[in-house]
Amino acid sequence: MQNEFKVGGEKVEVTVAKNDEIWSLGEYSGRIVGDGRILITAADGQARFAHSAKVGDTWWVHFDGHIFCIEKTEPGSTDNDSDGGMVAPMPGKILDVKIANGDNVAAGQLLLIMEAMKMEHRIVAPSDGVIKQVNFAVGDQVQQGDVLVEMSE
Amino acid sequence: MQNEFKVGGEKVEVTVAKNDEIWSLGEYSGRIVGDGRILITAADGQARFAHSAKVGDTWWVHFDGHIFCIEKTEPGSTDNDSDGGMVAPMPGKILDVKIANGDNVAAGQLLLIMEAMKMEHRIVAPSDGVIKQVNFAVGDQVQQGDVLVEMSE
Amino acid sequence: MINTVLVANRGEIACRILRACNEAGLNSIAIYAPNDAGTLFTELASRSVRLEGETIADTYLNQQQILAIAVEYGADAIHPGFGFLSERADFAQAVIDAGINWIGPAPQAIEMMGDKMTARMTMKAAGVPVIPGEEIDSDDEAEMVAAIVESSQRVGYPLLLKASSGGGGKGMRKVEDPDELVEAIMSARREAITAFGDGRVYVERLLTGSKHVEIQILADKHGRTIHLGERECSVQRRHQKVFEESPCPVMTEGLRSRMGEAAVLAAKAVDYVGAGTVEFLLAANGEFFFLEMNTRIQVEHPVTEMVTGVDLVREQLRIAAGEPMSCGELMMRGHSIEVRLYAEDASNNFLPAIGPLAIFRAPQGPGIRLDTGVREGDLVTPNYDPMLAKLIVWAPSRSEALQRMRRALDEFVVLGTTTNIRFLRELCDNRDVVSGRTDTMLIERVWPDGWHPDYEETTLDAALMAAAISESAGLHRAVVAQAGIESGPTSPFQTLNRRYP
Amino acid sequence: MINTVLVANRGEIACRILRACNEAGLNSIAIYAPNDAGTLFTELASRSVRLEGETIADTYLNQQQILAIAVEYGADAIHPGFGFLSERADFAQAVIDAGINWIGPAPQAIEMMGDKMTARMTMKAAGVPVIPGEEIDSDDEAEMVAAIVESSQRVGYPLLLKASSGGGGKGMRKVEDPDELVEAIMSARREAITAFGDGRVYVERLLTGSKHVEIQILADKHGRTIHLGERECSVQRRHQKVFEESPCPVMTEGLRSRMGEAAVLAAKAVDYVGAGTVEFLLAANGEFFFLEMNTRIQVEHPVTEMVTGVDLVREQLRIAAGEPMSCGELMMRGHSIEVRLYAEDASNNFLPAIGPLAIFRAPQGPGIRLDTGVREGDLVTPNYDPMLAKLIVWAPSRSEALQRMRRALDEFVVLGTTTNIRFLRELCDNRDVVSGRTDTMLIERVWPDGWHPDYEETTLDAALMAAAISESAGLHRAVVAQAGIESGPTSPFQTLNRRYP
Repeated sequence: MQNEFKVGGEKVEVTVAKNDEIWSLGEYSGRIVGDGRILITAADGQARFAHSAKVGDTWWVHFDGHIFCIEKTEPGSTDNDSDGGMVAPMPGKILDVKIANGDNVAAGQLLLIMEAMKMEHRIVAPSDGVIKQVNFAVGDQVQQGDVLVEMSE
Repeated sequence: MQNEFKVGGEKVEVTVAKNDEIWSLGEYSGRIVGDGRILITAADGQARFAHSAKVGDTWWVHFDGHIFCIEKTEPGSTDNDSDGGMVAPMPGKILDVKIANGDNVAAGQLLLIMEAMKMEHRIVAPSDGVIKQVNFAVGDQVQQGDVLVEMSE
Repeated sequence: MINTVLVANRGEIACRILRACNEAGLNSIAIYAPNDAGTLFTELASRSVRLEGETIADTYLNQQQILAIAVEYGADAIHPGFGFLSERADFAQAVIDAGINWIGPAPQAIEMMGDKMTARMTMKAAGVPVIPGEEIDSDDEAEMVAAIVESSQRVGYPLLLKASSGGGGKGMRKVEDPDELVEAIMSARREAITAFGDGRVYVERLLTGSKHVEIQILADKHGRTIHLGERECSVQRRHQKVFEESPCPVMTEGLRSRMGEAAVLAAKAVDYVGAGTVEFLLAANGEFFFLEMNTRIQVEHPVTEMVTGVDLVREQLRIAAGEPMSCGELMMRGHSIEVRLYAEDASNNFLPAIGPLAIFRAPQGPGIRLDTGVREGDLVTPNYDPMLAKLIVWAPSRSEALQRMRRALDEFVVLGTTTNIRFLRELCDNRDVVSGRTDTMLIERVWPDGWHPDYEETTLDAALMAAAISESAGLHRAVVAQAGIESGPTSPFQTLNRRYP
Repeated sequence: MINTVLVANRGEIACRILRACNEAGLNSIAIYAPNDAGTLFTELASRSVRLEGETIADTYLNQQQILAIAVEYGADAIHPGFGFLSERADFAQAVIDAGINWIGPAPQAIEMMGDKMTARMTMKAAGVPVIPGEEIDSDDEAEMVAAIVESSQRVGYPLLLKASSGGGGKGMRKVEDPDELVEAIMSARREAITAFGDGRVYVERLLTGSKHVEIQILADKHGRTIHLGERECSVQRRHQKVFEESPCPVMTEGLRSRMGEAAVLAAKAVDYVGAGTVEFLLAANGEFFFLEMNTRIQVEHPVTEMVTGVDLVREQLRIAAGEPMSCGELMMRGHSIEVRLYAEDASNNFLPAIGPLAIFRAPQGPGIRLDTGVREGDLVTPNYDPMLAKLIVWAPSRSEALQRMRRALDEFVVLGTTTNIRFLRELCDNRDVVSGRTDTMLIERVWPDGWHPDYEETTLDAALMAAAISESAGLHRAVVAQAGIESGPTSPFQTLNRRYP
């Protein structure tokens, strides 16, 4: 079966075949042994357990001590990341806004400060660009997923 | 909602009412707080957690350190226990058969010996009666749930 | 030097050993029967290899298959755990002959301690006190009966007949009245022949009201043999321990050093290497007598680890690799108690139970250790011993350890399979357990007609309500579908004897 | 006498205290904010009472509401845990005024140690060594600047400006160059006013390359004040500890008794009662200096419990009840390490993370203790501190403890919320951590550009395959439906400072 994923910003296609209870991909084989536990066997016969859980569209996978967030995407979908839209990673409150609509900003420049989880977070420009829209003012409550600032490069 | 259960050989009817997220029964109230966790509050306001899990038709409930096996029965069903049918509680092997069809037996009399889980088990007559049918012979493998001996009182 | 350890066992003790290998930086190989696929211990090894076969004889007791796997995957040591092949001198020899390290004593030591009569004679010769009694020289039925009848007059009543190859209570008969003696000898002999293929029986005085106290010993290949204090394991049902603790509540410094010296003497008498346990009966008057030596790691080893701070399994690995043991002076601190979690119906003569572990919620917090081979969702099957896990607590004092054990058992929720948790919990409240007046007959004495749970009617009412809410709300349907096996308490069964796998 | 303890806290420390109450046979009351309903600690109390309100200020910091609950439900003692109200002298006073036992030191001791400049002066007067530096007497901006500029010449550079009411790094400024001094003073003062409503700032020498070493003390109401050895907590990120151990790897008998004596002196100087911690900086040359005293139980108290065998929370309960502490002579054994499990992205400046704990599989086995407030299925929300649990190991030696910690972290699987588990695991392999050459700048020194996970391409390949199998087989759909909250690593955020709740 063919699956399209996104991991670390890159798209990957992964096709696994199933024969009896054994899944295979190239020299690897895999077997589901329990709820969220998959035994992955490498070409040399070395087998290790992977753990997986899906949250939203993302598969969280633990393998060999590392954790990967692997997003399931629909085949053929286009990359719909907004160009530089900065999204609140968690609910919180805007403490300070350092820029205004139309400002030119340099990569790394401080745009706004937000408080969440008892901490202050600096939101900085990921690249050089122009501020298209600042969506919140000082004191505003923001929800997880809210786009705080829109930028064009 | 009305439920019919069997516990300790006796039938019980339990009717619980639901209002918002709170279930009630007489002076008790209950609230589901997680997967298999129910907070039961007594009349005096004292609240304790019950844990429940269903296996087959039986609810296993842990409350205040005690465990109860509460069998769900269909309303109006008749008691379909065979009269004195002795059922193998686990797979095993018959080691010895001490009785034959038609024998009169007294309560507590040894009927057969079975091996299971590395142990020998004595199957004894639960009451005085007559052996109707011995279903297995020495050396037979038996499965969980097999009726070993049928008796009439 | 050891690089790769094959663990020839399963369940909680396999987990224990595999984790010790991981910590020691050693590669490990788990072997598992097909019906153990996917269980916890198979996840903890560097490599898990499936055994072929259906029965225990074909899998965990299959010496050839296990040795072949060891050779194929490059194991240079084998740890047998307890039970299974751990006390099989022939297997130890085969391992050594294959050029692989045997993590345990030499086959000769296993053999000498494995035959109870030989062990008794060896100990007597070494000056270790044994139970008043007499070895019987003959294997001929008529001669044996005559010899036992004669010696019974010297030994006195009540007495105990024991099979020389015995274990787990098989071939053992209590005799209170001289009139019953001959019949008891014949019966013990028959049972011993059936169970062990060896009908030799000998006679010992029955010491009532005594404690089962055992001494943990460690011996390395550099000539050092030490003891690590005692464990009391008096509380038993059907000759199997359920509640173990260290230190023994009535132990004194003087008695400990005398028993410890006797245990070290016993170990030296058979040139013992590795971890072992010398079991004694401790009479009410303070006299102690050699019972037997277990030439392997024991189920209850954690209580010694908790009070002494020594990692016994890690020391076994060191000793097998030819290193000196790492522990220094004996430094006992606080009190530790272990209870064994069995899948069994304590209210029905401890009949083993099976079923799914629909909920398995372990207790947590300071001073608690759970050595488990199972986890939520596993199925308890009739294929193996019903011991699922061991719950161990440590606290600064015995009374605090008992308080902690009560708290831990109160937190422990296992549903879907009948277990002895409630029995263990009530055991912790028993007057004699609380005061430390435990002896090997405690359970029979306290519950002569068997144990039954005792609860208020309102507790059942609340449970019924919980069931009604669960049913009405459709909770936990998933477990139903997953469980392919019925479970529940049963009734007309009475359990006789257990044979250790 | 105490009968009923109200625990004015949540999460793992509430669990810890409630279990101690259960073991002591005390009734307990948990209080919980609406968003904590159904979490673990609410199950461990004899009675759980819901707080009204949405914010922390309305719930766990709401003195009136908490006191009202204590009175209504008959609590005769309040345990504040750490954070929240634990170092609020006014709350301690209010509790005492309500006729309820305060499980902690007298309000006066909290007050004297809460103000850093006062604490510094008190310690100096008592003969406890303090960091070279000077208190500044004035609250007036101009006078303060002038005084600091003057004393900076005596203190020397680099120096550290500290807010007298400071905590968690707020109002603290490192100054390397005299030219930066005035600006730094103004900035520190502004921040301190904003954060604490108190602009007083003083000056200390910045001691680079030093270790954070703290001494646990216990004092009862019978005049006994003892120390329980040290903890080293040098490894910190953003002034918060992540890796703590006891003993300190460079500790000597002599240094321990000198630091222990200084800590006991510090405690006695404020008539301390209960459990407390005196924090020191330990310079590379073996000199040590008073840093501050924490007048409560500390997050990292378990490592002391593991090596000393003393149950600190249980002793707190005894002391508050007026009993003498139960512990005898200091008897340290083996080595213990604690790591803090945070929901945070260690590869992005330790930005806190949220999400469901879709899988939370804790490590098990000997020598491991997990103090957790969460369990599988819980949601990590932005409402509270992101510390989820503490993983503590004990082993006979430091190298074995590190091996055990590695093994435990390898077994620990948390999915659905980003945590620092991998970071902690790699920390255990760091050369300086392995050798014990830890100091307070370790994380910045080892990862000057931030930490990033390092893995083989084949590891990602295997993970992708696992995801593909999971997706194709439709595994674990249930979690998706339950999770109402998105989670995952983020990018353009940089985190500044944390305030402890």
